[in-house]
Amino acid sequence: MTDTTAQSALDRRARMRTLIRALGMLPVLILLAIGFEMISGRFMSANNLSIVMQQASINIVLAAGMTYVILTGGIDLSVGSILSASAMAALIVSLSPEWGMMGIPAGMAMGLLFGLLNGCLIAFIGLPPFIVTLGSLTAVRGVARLMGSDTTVFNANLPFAAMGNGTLFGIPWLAIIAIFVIVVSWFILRRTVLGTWIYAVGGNQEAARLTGIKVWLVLLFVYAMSGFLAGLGGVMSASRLYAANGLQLGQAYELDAIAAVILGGTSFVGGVGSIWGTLIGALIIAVLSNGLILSGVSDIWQFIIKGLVIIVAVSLDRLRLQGGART
Amino acid sequence: MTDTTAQSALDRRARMRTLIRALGMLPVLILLAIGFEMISGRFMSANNLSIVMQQASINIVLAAGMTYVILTGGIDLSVGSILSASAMAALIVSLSPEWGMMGIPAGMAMGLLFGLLNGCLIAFIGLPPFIVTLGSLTAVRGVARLMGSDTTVFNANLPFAAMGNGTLFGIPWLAIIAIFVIVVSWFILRRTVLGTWIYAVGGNQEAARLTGIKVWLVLLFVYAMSGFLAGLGGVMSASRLYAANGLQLGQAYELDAIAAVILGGTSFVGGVGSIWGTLIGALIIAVLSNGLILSGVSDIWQFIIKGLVIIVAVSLDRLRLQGGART
Amino acid sequence: IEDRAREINPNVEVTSVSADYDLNRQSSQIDSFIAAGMDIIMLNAVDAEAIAPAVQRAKAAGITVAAFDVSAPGADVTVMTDNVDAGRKACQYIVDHLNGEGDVIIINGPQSSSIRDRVNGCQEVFSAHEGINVLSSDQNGQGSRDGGLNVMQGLLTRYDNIDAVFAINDPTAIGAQLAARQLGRSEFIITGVDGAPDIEEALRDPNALIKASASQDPYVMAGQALQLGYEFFSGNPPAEDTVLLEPQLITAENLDEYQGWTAVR
Amino acid sequence: MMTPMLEMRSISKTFGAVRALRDVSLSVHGGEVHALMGENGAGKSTLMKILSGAYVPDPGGEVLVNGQPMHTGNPREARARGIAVIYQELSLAPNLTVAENLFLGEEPATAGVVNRRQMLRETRPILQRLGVTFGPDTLVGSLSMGERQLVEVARALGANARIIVMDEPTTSLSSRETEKLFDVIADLKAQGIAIVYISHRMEEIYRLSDRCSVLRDGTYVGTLERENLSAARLVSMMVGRDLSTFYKKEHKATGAGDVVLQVEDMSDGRLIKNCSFEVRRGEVLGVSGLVGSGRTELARLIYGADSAASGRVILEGREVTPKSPREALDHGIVYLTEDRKGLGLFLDMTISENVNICVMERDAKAGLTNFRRAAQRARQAMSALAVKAPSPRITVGALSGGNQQKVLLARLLELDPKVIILDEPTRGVDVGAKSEIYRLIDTLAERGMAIIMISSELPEIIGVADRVIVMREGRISGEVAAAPGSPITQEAVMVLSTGDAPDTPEPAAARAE
Ligand SMILES: Nc1ncnc2c1ncn2[C@@H]1O[C@H](COP(=O)(O)OP(=O)(O)OP(=O)(O)O)[C@@H](O)[C@H]1O
Ligand SMILES: Nc1ncnc2c1ncn2[C@@H]1O[C@H](COP(=O)(O)OP(=O)(O)OP(=O)(O)O)[C@@H](O)[C@H]1O
Ligand SMILES: [Mg+2]
Ligand SMILES: [Mg+2]
Repeated sequence: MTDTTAQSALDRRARMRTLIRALGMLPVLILLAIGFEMISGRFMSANNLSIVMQQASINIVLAAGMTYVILTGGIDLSVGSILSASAMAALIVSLSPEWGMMGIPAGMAMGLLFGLLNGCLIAFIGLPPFIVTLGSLTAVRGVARLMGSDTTVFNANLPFAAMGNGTLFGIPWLAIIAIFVIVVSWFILRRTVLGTWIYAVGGNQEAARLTGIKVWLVLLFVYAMSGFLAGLGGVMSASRLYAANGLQLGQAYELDAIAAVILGGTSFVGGVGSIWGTLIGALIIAVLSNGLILSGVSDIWQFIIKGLVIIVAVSLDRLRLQGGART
Repeated sequence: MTDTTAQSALDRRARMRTLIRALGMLPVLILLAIGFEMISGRFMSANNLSIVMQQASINIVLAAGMTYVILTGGIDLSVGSILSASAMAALIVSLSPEWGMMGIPAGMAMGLLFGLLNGCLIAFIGLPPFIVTLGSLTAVRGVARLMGSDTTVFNANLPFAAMGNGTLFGIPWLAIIAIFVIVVSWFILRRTVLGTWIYAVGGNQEAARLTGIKVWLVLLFVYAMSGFLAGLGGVMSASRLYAANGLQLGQAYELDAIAAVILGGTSFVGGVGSIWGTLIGALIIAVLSNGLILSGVSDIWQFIIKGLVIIVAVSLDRLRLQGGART
Repeated sequence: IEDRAREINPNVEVTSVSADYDLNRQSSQIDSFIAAGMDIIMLNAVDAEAIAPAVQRAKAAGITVAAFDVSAPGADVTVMTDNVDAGRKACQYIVDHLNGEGDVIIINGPQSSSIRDRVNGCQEVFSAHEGINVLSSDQNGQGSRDGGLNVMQGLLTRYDNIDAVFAINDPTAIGAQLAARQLGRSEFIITGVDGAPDIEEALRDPNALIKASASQDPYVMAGQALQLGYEFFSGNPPAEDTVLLEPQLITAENLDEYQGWTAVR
Repeated sequence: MMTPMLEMRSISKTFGAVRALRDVSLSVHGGEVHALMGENGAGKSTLMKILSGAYVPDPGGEVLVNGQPMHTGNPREARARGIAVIYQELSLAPNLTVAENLFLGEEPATAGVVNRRQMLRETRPILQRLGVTFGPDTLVGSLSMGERQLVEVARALGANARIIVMDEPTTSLSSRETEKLFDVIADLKAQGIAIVYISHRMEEIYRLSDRCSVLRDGTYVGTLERENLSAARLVSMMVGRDLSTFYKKEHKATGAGDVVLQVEDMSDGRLIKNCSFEVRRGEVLGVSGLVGSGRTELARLIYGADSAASGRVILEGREVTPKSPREALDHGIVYLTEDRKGLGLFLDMTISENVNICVMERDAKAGLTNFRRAAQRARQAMSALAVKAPSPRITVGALSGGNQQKVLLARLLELDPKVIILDEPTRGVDVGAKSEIYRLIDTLAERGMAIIMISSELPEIIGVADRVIVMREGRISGEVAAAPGSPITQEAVMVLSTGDAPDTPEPAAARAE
């Protein structure tokens, strides 16, 4: 009797601990929000919060894909380039009169394709993810430029413009898509067999192989997913901007996505982390960018403050947890 | 008797294997050189080879620093920003009439300072290297811009211009510096106690701690070294360009440096790799950039080909080794 | 460029590279071109001053350097838009529109010399009119739609009333307009610089907030630079080694006369 | 009485909510082998890690070396005070050579430059003393578990310590290496060095220890002098139960079942050469051999974990020859790895997830995890194997070694296999758990499973197996079977594994080809 009570108490405590770890950065997010509200007096307005969500949305989607990859102990540097190529594809297709709406699936298919290519190289030949995705960072960027012959492609009458600029009950569609991606990712990671496999591969790849897990399938899936979500990000970006540019769009987005994942407590060595942490990490980055503009901080100082806040945020987290895990 | 012979034969074979692994990419480098020579007919000219060395030199120096860091299982994303800040410091000091030559130590000191800051955060608070150096990537970039008030600093009469443009017996000074850095790094890594410690920390950080190795010292050293070499890179860049720019200089250099290290066979998990590999990796990157221009390949296709060559290069290496090590 | 080069010499071999705004890279590229034995380098300098040593090296190797868009000290010929004038023109339009009184914003961009010139030109105009109050000029729109949109969203939240916005280039201007649309704000006008194809479309829209753009014409610019460079290479140095193309302010009214970048010539 | 060389007074240690040690004291004299006993998770390793400076104890306790208090929580200081520890969880850098590992942190150097030659020179005699076959230049990553353990021992010897702690040094060692180690220990004793010896093997404790202290659930229970040492007393002190409840296998000479698994002519092109054998239904086949003789390699070939150069695996008359672990699992062949942390468990995942990971796919509906079924399986497995953990949601990394081993076993049993290959199944497992594992093996055999058990512990192999094949240098050098009335003898196995018998060819010649 006492045993079971003690048991469930322990259970609850363990669950609490996971939750705290996942929400590790939530206090930082809240502090930042309060700080910016006090400085600018406008941060907390419904209007601005919706702007923040919207600005965060693309990074959330990319970071969700990156979470899968980093959970397996890998990395995907090519998301920015894939986003750019997908946005180009979406826009080019959208320009055709009848098939305009097909731009959405076209962009996502483009992303999926590149993701699968990455995945094949990593899963079947066993190449190091960093090098493969660094290669595709460069090569896909070239493809994106090629697609638009190095010009900006734009479409003022974008058929799916509502996606980028419309709202549903006052919530921007972009934000809804991002939240949807997070929820689906949570479901995949926590409720499906595949999700457990992803954690297992990240935790100990050789053990996973010896356990009979199809490691190649897991790796293929995570890189395909990352590419697919980068494609979705490309469509979102296209719908928001009515334009895409092979050279500039998506430059260095991979760093923001990785930062969101790591800020969210996911470990680089793989196997540890949660998608909710990623959401919070991405929101912190967006709140910082928006809040600093709102507070009238100059561009240069925005750089310095952003860098410092990121470092301070993880320091706080580390001091709180007192854990020594190396990521 | 037979035992010792068998033993030393085994020893020799093991040493051969290390050597082959270290030189893994040398065939790729040679193939590329031959290929470009055949296409362009000018690649192998002494003049062009000296240009390639010169172009590679800054990346070699950065990649040498990165090798230390990656050998311990860490990463340093901030080298590009540190390079920029150091170049700014070197130029600003060089503008003062009497102290012009002091620009060299000033730039290197600047790099060392930022490297030490990174190192302290990682060694003493135990923060994850990726986040710390991502933070300083951003913050140091801000500092670099601040130093020049966001303008390009320019000094047509740079006192140490010879360093960037002069030669010694026909070999550019920049290349000599780069080779010197590689040789010194080889010495540190292979011949000193500290070098063994670096490998030990990368191989098994916990074991290193238990044997009484000052892990903090090792971590502090590698990040300080990486920062210092980035500072040297900044001085080299300043001496070559007579100018520095806080915003643009050094953007995405970290990716090239990491690519050189990983192409060179150093593993991301730490503990495995050699500085010679890094040298070859950096040369491959430089040869690719130079050779493609020489061959008259258009810019867009340069991107695509570069990306593909990187991937193909590691695939060849992987197929040759048949090793399954994940990096 | 390539088209024009073929006009001059059908057997020309053209290699183009982009420097990604990186001085070191551009410097290396010029070295590679020198090694490749090129005849003419058409240079869109990353930095107007700092590229000088590389230009010197090229010239020492007997290569003709033709700078376009951005000046390059020591180049044999230079063809560029007068960026200060572009800023001046775009902002004069604002001043005229506001009758010399109002709150304005400058959305800055990555600090290259041409952008700095535009901002300087603009500020010159603004400071000449006491009624103009510059609310913000230190935010970086990255020179892209994306950056312009994000920055403008913040600025719109921060300031309840804005009378006019000067964006350092057209993508930034369009981004700013997108932000305004989303937030349902329309109390101000926007001007930009470039005259890119997408701004033509925007200007055509009667509801557009973007009212004017000081155009430059990369096609003409590069073509002319090449022409001059070729002449220089053939031994006919032009009378003046620097040609400043005067930007032309395009608005909805004169849009039809504007040739645009993509027009067939 | 003289001051003890080492004295630990009222040491406590808590990990978060877990109290690993409560007010434990221990004193060890020079020239004494002091055994430390206790169940898995009793806190033995934790106590020793406090001694070595790996953990900082809770305030209140103190450690005295030669009567002088020592600053705790600093490995360097502990080392300087002459303390060397052979850790249970091997703490070697796999990317470095044996010699480099031996001198890690204490490299012979002039002005910071490593003197490699001196390192090699000083390493050789130590390795010779332990009678190992690998050289000082070998990469540790390429050694087998047992060989790595010997490297750890060598490191402690090389440190010239006055106090040496050996935390389960023999778990992967076979009898020959163990004998060598015991000789070394006797030497050390004679030199007046104090030795703390932790082991779950009773015979070792009887042979070596001068005194034996017992821990239970993090508390100190008592110390027995050599003359009072008896299995019954030790066990009752350790678990608070009587020895008679422990399982002892009585040999029922089975061998009547049909052949389930046949391995023919297995070679991997490197070490393993032409290995053939068969296992019958309900039979326990022991695999013995020296460290590095290739038992693990052979098992991995059969399981499809490594690719074989030649050879076939025939299961119930059909050739299956798995090319991947997954195929082996699908055919009902499972393998329990000897390296449970490195190759077995997912340390960051929960007990439940670790137990269910293989069967998850089968239980799932449309790819969704069946949490109810998983929880049920985890609960059943935990009670069937007596896994001591507060909840199935605890991460496996926080369990003691023995309990981790049971979790790993539970995972395999969920698959309901036909053939089960156990590689050192009782590695680092306490007496109680060991007897439970033996009982389990026997029940499995009774249920008709074919069991291959690799073990370095001779008494264990003889006690459990019906038949033993012995490996030497990658070949099967012979077979010993138990007949009614004539059980397998240690000598018979030893002769086959070392090749010392007169009629076998000389080992060097065998290697030369
Ligand atoms: N790093 C840690 N974090 C949390 N709990 C720990 C840690 N290390 C050990 N423990 C707990 O402390 C207790 C004692 O563990 P310890 O490893 O000392 O046992 P042991 O007596 O050495 O067991 P074994 O015979 O299995 O090696 C166990 O309950 C274990 O779960
Ligand atoms: N991962 C590896 N890479 C290279 N060689 C290895 C590896 N693992 C083991 N070996 C070599 O194979 C030989 C046989 O190892 P194996 O693990 O099969 O021995 P074993 O009989 O199981 O011994 P142990 O009792 O030590 O586990 C050893 O000499 C070892 O050096
Ligand atoms: Mg223990
Ligand atoms: Mg083994």
